[in-house]
Amino acid sequence: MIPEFSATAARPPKAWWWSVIALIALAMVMLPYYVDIALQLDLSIIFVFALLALSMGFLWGYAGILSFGQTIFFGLGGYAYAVLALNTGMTGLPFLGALLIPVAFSALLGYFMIYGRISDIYLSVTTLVVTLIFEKSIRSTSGPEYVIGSVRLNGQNGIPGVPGLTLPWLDGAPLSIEGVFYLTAGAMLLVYVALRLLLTTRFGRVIVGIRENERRMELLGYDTRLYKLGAFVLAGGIAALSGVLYALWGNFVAPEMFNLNQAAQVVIWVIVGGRSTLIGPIFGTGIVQYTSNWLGTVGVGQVTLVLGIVLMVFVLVFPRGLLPTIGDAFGYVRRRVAGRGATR
Amino acid sequence: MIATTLYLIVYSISLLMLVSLGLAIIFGMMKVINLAHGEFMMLGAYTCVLCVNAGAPLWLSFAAAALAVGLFGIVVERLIIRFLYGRIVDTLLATWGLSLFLVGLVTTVFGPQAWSISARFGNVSFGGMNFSAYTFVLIAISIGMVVVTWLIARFTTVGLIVRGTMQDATVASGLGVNRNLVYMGTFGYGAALAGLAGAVLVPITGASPSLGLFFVAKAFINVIIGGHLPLIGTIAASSLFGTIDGFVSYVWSSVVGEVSVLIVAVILLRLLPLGITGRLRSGL
Amino acid sequence: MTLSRRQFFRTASGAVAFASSYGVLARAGLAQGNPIKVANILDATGGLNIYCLKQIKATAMAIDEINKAGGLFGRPVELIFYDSQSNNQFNSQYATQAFVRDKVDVLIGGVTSSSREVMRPIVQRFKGFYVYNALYEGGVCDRRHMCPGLVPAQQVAPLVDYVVNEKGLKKGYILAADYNYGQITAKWMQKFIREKGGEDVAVEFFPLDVTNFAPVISRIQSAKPDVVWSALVGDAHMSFFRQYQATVGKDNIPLAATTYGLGRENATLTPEENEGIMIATSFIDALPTEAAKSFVERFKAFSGEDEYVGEYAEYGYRGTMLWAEIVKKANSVAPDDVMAAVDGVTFDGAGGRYTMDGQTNHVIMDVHIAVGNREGSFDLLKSFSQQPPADTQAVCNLFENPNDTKQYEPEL
Amino acid sequence: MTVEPILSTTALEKRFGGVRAVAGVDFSLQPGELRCLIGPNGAGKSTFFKMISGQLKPTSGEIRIAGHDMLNAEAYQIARSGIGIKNQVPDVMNGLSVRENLWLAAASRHRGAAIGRSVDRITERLALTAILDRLVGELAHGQRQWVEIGMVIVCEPRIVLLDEPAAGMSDEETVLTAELIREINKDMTIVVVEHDMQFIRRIARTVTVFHQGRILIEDSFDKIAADPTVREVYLGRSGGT
Repeated sequence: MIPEFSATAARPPKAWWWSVIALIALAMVMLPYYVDIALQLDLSIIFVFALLALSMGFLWGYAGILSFGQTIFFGLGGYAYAVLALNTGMTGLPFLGALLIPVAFSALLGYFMIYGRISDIYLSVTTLVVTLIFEKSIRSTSGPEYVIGSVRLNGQNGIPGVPGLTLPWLDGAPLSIEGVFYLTAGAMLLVYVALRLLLTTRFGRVIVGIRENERRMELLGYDTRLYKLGAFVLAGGIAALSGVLYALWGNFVAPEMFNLNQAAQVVIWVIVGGRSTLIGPIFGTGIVQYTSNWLGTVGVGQVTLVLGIVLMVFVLVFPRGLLPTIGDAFGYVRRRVAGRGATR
Repeated sequence: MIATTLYLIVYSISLLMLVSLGLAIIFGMMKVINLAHGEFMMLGAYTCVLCVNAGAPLWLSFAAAALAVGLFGIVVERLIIRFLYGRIVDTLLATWGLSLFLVGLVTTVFGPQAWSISARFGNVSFGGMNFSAYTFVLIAISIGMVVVTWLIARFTTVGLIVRGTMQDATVASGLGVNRNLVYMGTFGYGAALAGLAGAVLVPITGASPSLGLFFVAKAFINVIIGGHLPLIGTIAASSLFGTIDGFVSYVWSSVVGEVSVLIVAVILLRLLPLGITGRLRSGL
Repeated sequence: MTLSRRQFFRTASGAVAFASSYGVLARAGLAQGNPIKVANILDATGGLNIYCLKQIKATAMAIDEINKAGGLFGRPVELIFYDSQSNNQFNSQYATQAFVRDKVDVLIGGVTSSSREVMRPIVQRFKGFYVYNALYEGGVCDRRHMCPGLVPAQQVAPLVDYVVNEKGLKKGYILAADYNYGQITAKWMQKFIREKGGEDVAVEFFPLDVTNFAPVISRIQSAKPDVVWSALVGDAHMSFFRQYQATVGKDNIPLAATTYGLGRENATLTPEENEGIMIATSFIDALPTEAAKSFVERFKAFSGEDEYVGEYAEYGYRGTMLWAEIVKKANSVAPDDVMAAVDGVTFDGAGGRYTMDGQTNHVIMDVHIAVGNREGSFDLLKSFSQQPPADTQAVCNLFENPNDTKQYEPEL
Repeated sequence: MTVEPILSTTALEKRFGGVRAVAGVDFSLQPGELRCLIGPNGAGKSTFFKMISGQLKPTSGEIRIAGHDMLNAEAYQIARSGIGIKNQVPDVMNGLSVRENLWLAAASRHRGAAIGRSVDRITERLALTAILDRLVGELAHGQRQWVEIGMVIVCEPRIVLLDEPAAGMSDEETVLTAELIREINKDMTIVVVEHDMQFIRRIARTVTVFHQGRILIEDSFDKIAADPTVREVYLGRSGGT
C-alpha cells in the first residue's frame, strides 16, 4: 500500500516526509543557478500541468468523483486572468480574480450536478460536455463584436500578449523565466503539501469515507453532498490556479485549453502516475510531458501513436498507475525478504 | 421553405443515427463506452476508399467496410475489451488510447490528407432547390440500419440469445450459451455499424485521420442522452438533437446550432440523469 | 553512411532526418567553421500537419541546396527541426529551447496565427529573427519578423478584379472560416466587391470542425448569388466543396476561393469537385515558367514523393531562400544585421520575383489567378505583376517606427 | 399516562412500480423499547427500515421522530435527529481500517479529542483492539457486522435500527451480540429485524410481525410464537429459520 492511500492516509506525515519536501524545495531554489532557462521553461510547464493533474487526481482518487472536465476551470482561470489583466493593466488583483471566477463557476456546476444526484459516469460526461461547450463558444468569438472591456476574445486564435505577473518588490518588472519557474514550482509544492495535510483533517477523512461508501456516510449523519461539493470546488480552484499559471508561463491563452485533447491529456497523466496517490499525478505529468516534448524533437513520426499505446498499456497492465505499481513491487520484495528471514 | 427545413431536419437526424447506432449498441448491450468509435468509422471510410480505388462498386465497398471493421472490432474485443468488463472507466480509457493510436497509425500509413472517391449521384431538384441525391441514399441506409438491427434483435435466435445474455449472463450461460461468443459478436456488430457509417460518409466528408474526431463527441452525447436502450434511445436522442440542429443551423447558423445541442444535452442530463430511456426497464 | 539521405526520408518520413543535412556535409569534408543554425518549428503531427509536411521538406531542401552551393559565406548551415504537434504550448517551449539551448541564428516556422503570436514575443525576448512562412490575415509590424506569404489585400484585390470585372459575377455570397483570418478576409472581400461595383448578399462564418454544410447550401440556393466566395480552411471544410458540387454545382453558381489549394485540397478532391474553382495564389505547380518547373522537379526528387507540391511547400523554400539572400547582403547572420538589411532584397523564385518590402517586412510578389482542372491541379488564367502587401502597408511603417512589434487590424 | 412515541409512522406506504412493498404501516415505538420485527422474506421489513432512515422516499404516509415530521428529510438529517442503522448487508468503508471507520462514525457526533476517546471506548467494549488497523474489507463477515454495529452505537443515537445483526455470525458471536443489544438498550431505543428465533427469544419483549407489507400482529414473544396465523405465514413457510 502506498502510504497516502487508505489506512495511514489520515495520519500526519512523518519527519522523513518533511525532510524530503524540504530537500525538494531546496533543490528547486538552487536549480536556476545550474540549468539553462529552456529547461526551466520545460519544468515550469510540467509543474503547471502537474497542478491540473493534481486537481483531477485528488478529486478522483480521494473523493471518488471522476471529472473529465477540470479543463473547464483551467481554461476559465487562464481566460479570466488574460481578460482582467489586459483590461486593468494590473496583475496581482487579476490573479486573485482569475481564481475566484472559476471557483464560483465550479460551485455552480458542482451544485447542479452533485445536488441533482447525477450518477457517477454521467457526472464525468457532463463535465466533458461542459468543457466542449466552452471550447466551441470561445472558438466562435473571433468577430470584433466579442469584446470584454477592451480585450478581444479572438476566437480560435486565442489572446496573445498576456502580461506576466509583476511584483511590487521587483520594481514592477514582469516575472522573468526564473521567476515563473519559482512561482510554478512553489505553487505546485504548496498545493501538494496542502492536499497531503488536508487528508489528515476531518474534511479529508470524510471525503475519503464518502469515496468508500457514500450511503454509509450519510447514514452516519454527514451531509455528503456538501462535502463532495467542497471537494469539487477545491479541485476547481486548483485547476484554476493551474490555468492562471499557464497564462503566465506562455503569455497566451487559447480555446485549446478547454478541448478534448487537453482533457484527455489530464486523464493520461493521472492514469500513468497512479490515480490513488497525490504524488502519482505529478510524476505522471512529468513523464508524459517530458516524453512528448522529447518525441517532438527526435521525430518518431506520430506522437499520438506512442501516447495511445502508453494509455492502453497502462490501463491493461498497470491499471493502478506507475507509482502504486512500483510501491507494490517494493512491498512484494520486502515481504519476500522478510519472509525468508523469518523462515531461517 | 418548409420542405427545405424538413429535409434538413430529416438529414440531421439520419446523420446522427448513422454515426451513433454502433456506439449505442456497444454501450447499451455491454456497458462499454467505446471512445474509439470515431476511429472505427475512420477505418471504415479508408476501407471504402481503398475498395473503390481498386475498382469495386460503391455498395460492395460499403459492405467490405462493415465486414472489415466488424472483424477488427472482434480482434479489439479479444485483445483489449474482454479484460475490462465491468470496469466502465477503464474501457473508456483503453478505447481512448486505441483511438489515439489509430489516428497516429492511419496518419503514418495514409498521410494527413483526406482521400476522396468519385461517386456521381447527381442532384434532385424540387421547388427551385437542388438537393444532393446522395443524402437520400444516406437517409435510407441510416433508416435501414436501425430497421435491420431491430429485426435481428426481435425476430432471430441470435437476437434472443444476445438480449438474454445482456439481461442475465449467468442464466444464459447456464442454458449453454457461450458468453464470450456473444460479447465478441455484439462488439463486432457495433464495430461493423461504425465501419458502415464511416464508409457511407466518404462521399460527403472524404476519408481522413480526423474523420472520427468530427463525429465522436456528437455520437457520444447522443448515446448518453439516449440511455441504456440502444435502439429506442438512439432514435429518440437523434430525433431530438437532429431537429434542434437542423432547424437552428438553417435559421441561425451552424455555431448556434451546435451550442444549442450541447446546452440542451446538459439540461437533459440534469432532468433525466440516466438518459431518455433511463426509466424504461425493458425494450430494445 | 550507407543509407542515403533520400532513402532515409522515405523510410522515416519523419522530420528530424533533415537535421542530418549538416552531418552529411561534415562527413563530406565540406564543413568548415561553426555551422549557422536554423530552427524550423512546424506541426508534423496533429490536425495542422496538412499544411506543414510539405513545407518541412521544402525548408530542408532549401538548406540542402544552400549547403551544396558552399553554405553561407563559407559556413555550413545546420537545420534543427522541432515538431510542435499542432499545440501552441510546444511552439512556446521549442522556440525558447531553440534560442537558449540550441543557440540558433534564425527561427523559421509556425503555421497558424496563434502559433506565430506565441513565438514572436519569444523572438523579441532573445533578440532573434523570425521567418513566418504562411498566408495570413496581415498586419504584423515587427522588424524581427518577416512573412513571405500572401496577405488578404494582396490576394483578394486581384481575385475580385478578375471575378467581378472580367467574369461579371457581381452578386457574391461569402463563406469564411470562423477565426481571425476568415473574419478579416471576409471584410476585404466585401470591401473590394463593393468597390468594383458588385454586391455581397451575405457573409457567414463556420467553426473549423463543421462538416455538414447542407443548411448553408440551402440558404445559398435561396439567395441565388452569381458567385460563392470561400475563405474556408482545413480538413473539415473540404466537405463543403464535395457537398456543393453534389447539390448546386459550379456550373450553376461558380466558386472563388482564397485559401483553396493551401492544404493541397485540389490533389485530394475528385476531378469534378476541383474543376472550375477560381483562386488567387502566388504559386501553383503548373506555372509555365522554367523556375516553377525546376522547383517542382527538384522537390519531387528531394522528397521522393510524386504528388502535387503546392503553395505552402514553396513558401518554405521561398522564406528560407529570402532569409539567405538577406544574410548574404548583410554579410552577417546576426539578427540585428539581418534586420537592417531586409529592405529591397530580391529572390527570383518559383512563383516569380519576390521583393522584400522593408516598410512591413512582407513581400511584393506576383499574384496568379488560376482555375482548378480535372487533373487535380490548376490552370493559369492571368497574372498580376508585383502586388504590394497594401493592407499591411496602410497600417505599418517600420522605417518610421522601428521599435513597433504590434499586429494591426486594418480598419476598413 | 401515555408517553409520546419516539418514533411513529402513519399509513406509511412504498410502491415499486405496481408492487406495494410496504402497504400502509402504522407503527409506534416508546422510548427505551427493544422491539423485534419479524416476517417472511419480502414482507417489507427492510424497505420499512430504509424509509425510516431516509434511504428510500416513501410513496405516501407519515414519519415522525420524537414528534418531528421527517417524511421529506434527507438521510443525513434523519441520522442527526438520532437514528442509527445497521443495514442488512455489511455497509462499511471496506477500503479503510477499522480504526478509520470508527473514527469517521465518532466524528459525526463529536469534535476534537472526544472523537478519540469514544473510539477507544467502543473498541474496548466490542473487543476490536486486535483488528483495529486491519482493512475492514479483509475481515470476516461476522467481524464486519460488529464493526458496523460499533459504528452505529459510537454515534450515540436515540434509536438504533439493526437489520439482521446476527446474520453470518457463529453461535458464540450470536450470543455476544444478543448480550450487547440488551446492554445498549439501557441507553438507547432499539428495533431489530431478525430471522433467528432463538436470537429473538433472547432479546425480545415486544415483537411486531410483518406480512405482505402490513403489520399482521404485535404482541409479546410467547404469544406471537403461539399464534397460529403467524406460524402459518412465517414459521410455516420459511421452516422456522
